[in-house]
Amino acid sequence: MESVCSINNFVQCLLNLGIAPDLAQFINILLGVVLVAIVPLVTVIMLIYIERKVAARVQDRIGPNRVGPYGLLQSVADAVKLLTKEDITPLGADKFIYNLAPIIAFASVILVWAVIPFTPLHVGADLSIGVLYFMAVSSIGTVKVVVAGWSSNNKYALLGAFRTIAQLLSYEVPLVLALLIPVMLAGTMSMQGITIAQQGMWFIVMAPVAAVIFFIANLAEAGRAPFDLIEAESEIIAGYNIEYSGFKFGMFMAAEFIHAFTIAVLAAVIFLGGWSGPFVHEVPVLGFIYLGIKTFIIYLFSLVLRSTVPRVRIDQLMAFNWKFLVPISIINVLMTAFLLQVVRALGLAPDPAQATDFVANLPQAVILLLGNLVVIGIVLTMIRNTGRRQRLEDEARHAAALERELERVSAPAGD
Amino acid sequence: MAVLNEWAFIGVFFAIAWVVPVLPIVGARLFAPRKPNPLKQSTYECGVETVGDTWVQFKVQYYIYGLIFLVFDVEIVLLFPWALAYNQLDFFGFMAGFLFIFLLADALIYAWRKGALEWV
Amino acid sequence: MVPLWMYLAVAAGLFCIGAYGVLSRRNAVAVLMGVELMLNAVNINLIAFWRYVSPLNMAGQAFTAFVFVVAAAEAAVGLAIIISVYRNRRSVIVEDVDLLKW
Amino acid sequence: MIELNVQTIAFLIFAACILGGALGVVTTRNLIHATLYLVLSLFGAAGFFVLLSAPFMAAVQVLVYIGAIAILIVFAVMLTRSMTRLRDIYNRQWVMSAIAAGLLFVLLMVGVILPVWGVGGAQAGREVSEVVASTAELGTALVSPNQFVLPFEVASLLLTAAMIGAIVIARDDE
Repeated sequence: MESVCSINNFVQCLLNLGIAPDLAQFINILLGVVLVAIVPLVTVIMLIYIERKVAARVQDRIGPNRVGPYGLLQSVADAVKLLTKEDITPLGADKFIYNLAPIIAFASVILVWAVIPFTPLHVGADLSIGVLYFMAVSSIGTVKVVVAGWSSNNKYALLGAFRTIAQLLSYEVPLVLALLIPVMLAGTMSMQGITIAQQGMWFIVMAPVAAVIFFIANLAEAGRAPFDLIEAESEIIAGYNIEYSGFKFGMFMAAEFIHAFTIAVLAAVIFLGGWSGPFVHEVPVLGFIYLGIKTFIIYLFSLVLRSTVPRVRIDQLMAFNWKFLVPISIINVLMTAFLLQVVRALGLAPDPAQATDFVANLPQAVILLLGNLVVIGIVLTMIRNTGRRQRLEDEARHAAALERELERVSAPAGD
Repeated sequence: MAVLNEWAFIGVFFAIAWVVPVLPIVGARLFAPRKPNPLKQSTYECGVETVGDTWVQFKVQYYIYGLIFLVFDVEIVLLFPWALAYNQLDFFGFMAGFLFIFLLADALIYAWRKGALEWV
Repeated sequence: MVPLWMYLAVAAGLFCIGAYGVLSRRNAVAVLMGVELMLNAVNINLIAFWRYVSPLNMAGQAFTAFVFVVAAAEAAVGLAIIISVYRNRRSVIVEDVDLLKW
Repeated sequence: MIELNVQTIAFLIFAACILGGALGVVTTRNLIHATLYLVLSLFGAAGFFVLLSAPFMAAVQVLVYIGAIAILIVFAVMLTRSMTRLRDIYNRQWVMSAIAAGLLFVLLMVGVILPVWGVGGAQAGREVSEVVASTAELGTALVSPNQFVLPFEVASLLLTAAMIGAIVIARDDE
């Protein structure tokens, strides 16, 4: 047993080989980093293929099918193409900063993976502030936009950068507010801790509103459709990365794809129980598979969303965030906090000893779910009423315009 | 010490995360052709030379959004320790958080009524 | 662990560089950046003392949190004033803003 | 004198970030570059907070300073863009300021820090506790009536007031 070297006893294994403890520790960390970093790097190659296939199917096309069997090697061909493209730096660009931007873009996305728990045993770094770490790292993403937009020396790049920043900043507010609720329920900010707290009951049952807000705000943060104004080709050409070409542009693209996948993984970890599933404690590797399945379901959902929902306008985007998502998130936080107090006062809160038990969590979950359903009901009613009013106004305006037009046309005939 | 080990992991990850994107960008220099000429390197603005300064004047609305965001960000970040300790808080703790969020909502309502949230 | 005085030395250096920036720069935005540097030096001091002197008392961390709040408020209002001044006088050079001077 | 381990190396790297970034902020002509130097400096401070076992503060530092305040400064620089290429970035009293700042540093180091906390100083031999309060305890302290609940609410009020004031000042309507 001891002679077998695996990830779990790697340090011990190195020590047996006679390597100094510090060096063994360092090699262990390095290996862990490489393993964790490989996951998104490998998946991104698959993701580009999957994304194109799914988008094609939704649009009644076939999608990539020439390179390799079923077009599976399409992404490799893309990468080779990007690698051999000329890398143009515009005159007047701020060279150092210009080259820094794609690197920041990529690093800020991939760094999130350090705190993702893959199985009950395997997590890169189980930070005590995991959730905030994710927020902090993704807020570095705004810096890349500033840097790219400013250093390109291009009006469109700068305008696109400003729009992008406005979008990224705005949607961070509901995102953080939505993250408060899992933290409140789990009593910890560590990603592993949040996953363990969901052993009994997934947080999507207890906090569906927060889950939906989290997902929507994350879509906007990643610049995915319907929030892809960041690269609205028809309006601002390509946004902040317009002047980038060759593999630097490829880095922006790869970062975007990985970001889309990262938000799926985060939603799976924070709201869908991460690695939890049957027999996961006996066979930890199963956790990786469960997490993968959950992630891909969310990812596919975002792909279908991308192909079906039209892009929103910038003023609609801002209004949707500040006048819809933020108020709902605030109400949601207050309601959850209040209901948790009620649950505690009624003595229905699960005993910490039975936190992983489904039945023990049931009363609390039912109360929270009811609260969430009430919020959803009120919100939907408000949307319906507002929509109806707006439609009536529009119709009245149209009718009035039509009448004026008819009068104008018929008046000369009467003379 | 164990906690700092986790951070050592983040530190190494940080270094790797910067190296990984640099490699293909530098590697591309080996394969990619490099034939720069002034026309190619001009900025991509509908084929016309850039007129005037690149730094066009911006709407102050961008700043207003940034400002509201900053205030919200700081407030919510202060709420995280509160949410973290929520299981140990009594009703007073809830009320303290409620008042805090209420003041935050106040600011939002003010900005809304003032029209600071309108894009145009 | 690294001795406390080294943290304090870095914080003192940061504070003095920030003070130099505040006193010598002409652009009001740059002056504000200097103020941010000084506030950061204060934060480093607070956290360093908290860690080395009373790590079980929350006062150090709570103070830092309030410094963050004040820094945010200062940046928001300060930059708004700079923008307003620029709109009215087409300048953000601190010497040009001298209406109250005689 | 000081053993060279991982922590010390990390300390030196972060200290270089902080001081180098700060020098960049006060000496760079281009204000966007200065803002990026500011980001570097703030990032180094976040690293210090991690080394000092206050990871929550490190996250707040990155989130608030780099993610929000630095971006806001960029906005302000862009909005006042004609001011970014000044011929003189320093005013007339810059020599005096440099002397004053240098003297202040010497005074702080020789007068306060080294005699009290330096090697052989009055407070140098203090035991450093290995146990550190957690972020959850900060949460309890912030809303506990015996500790910081009043400053906590006042902080919220201050931010609300700051936001209202800034909106009124910055908007160019009416």
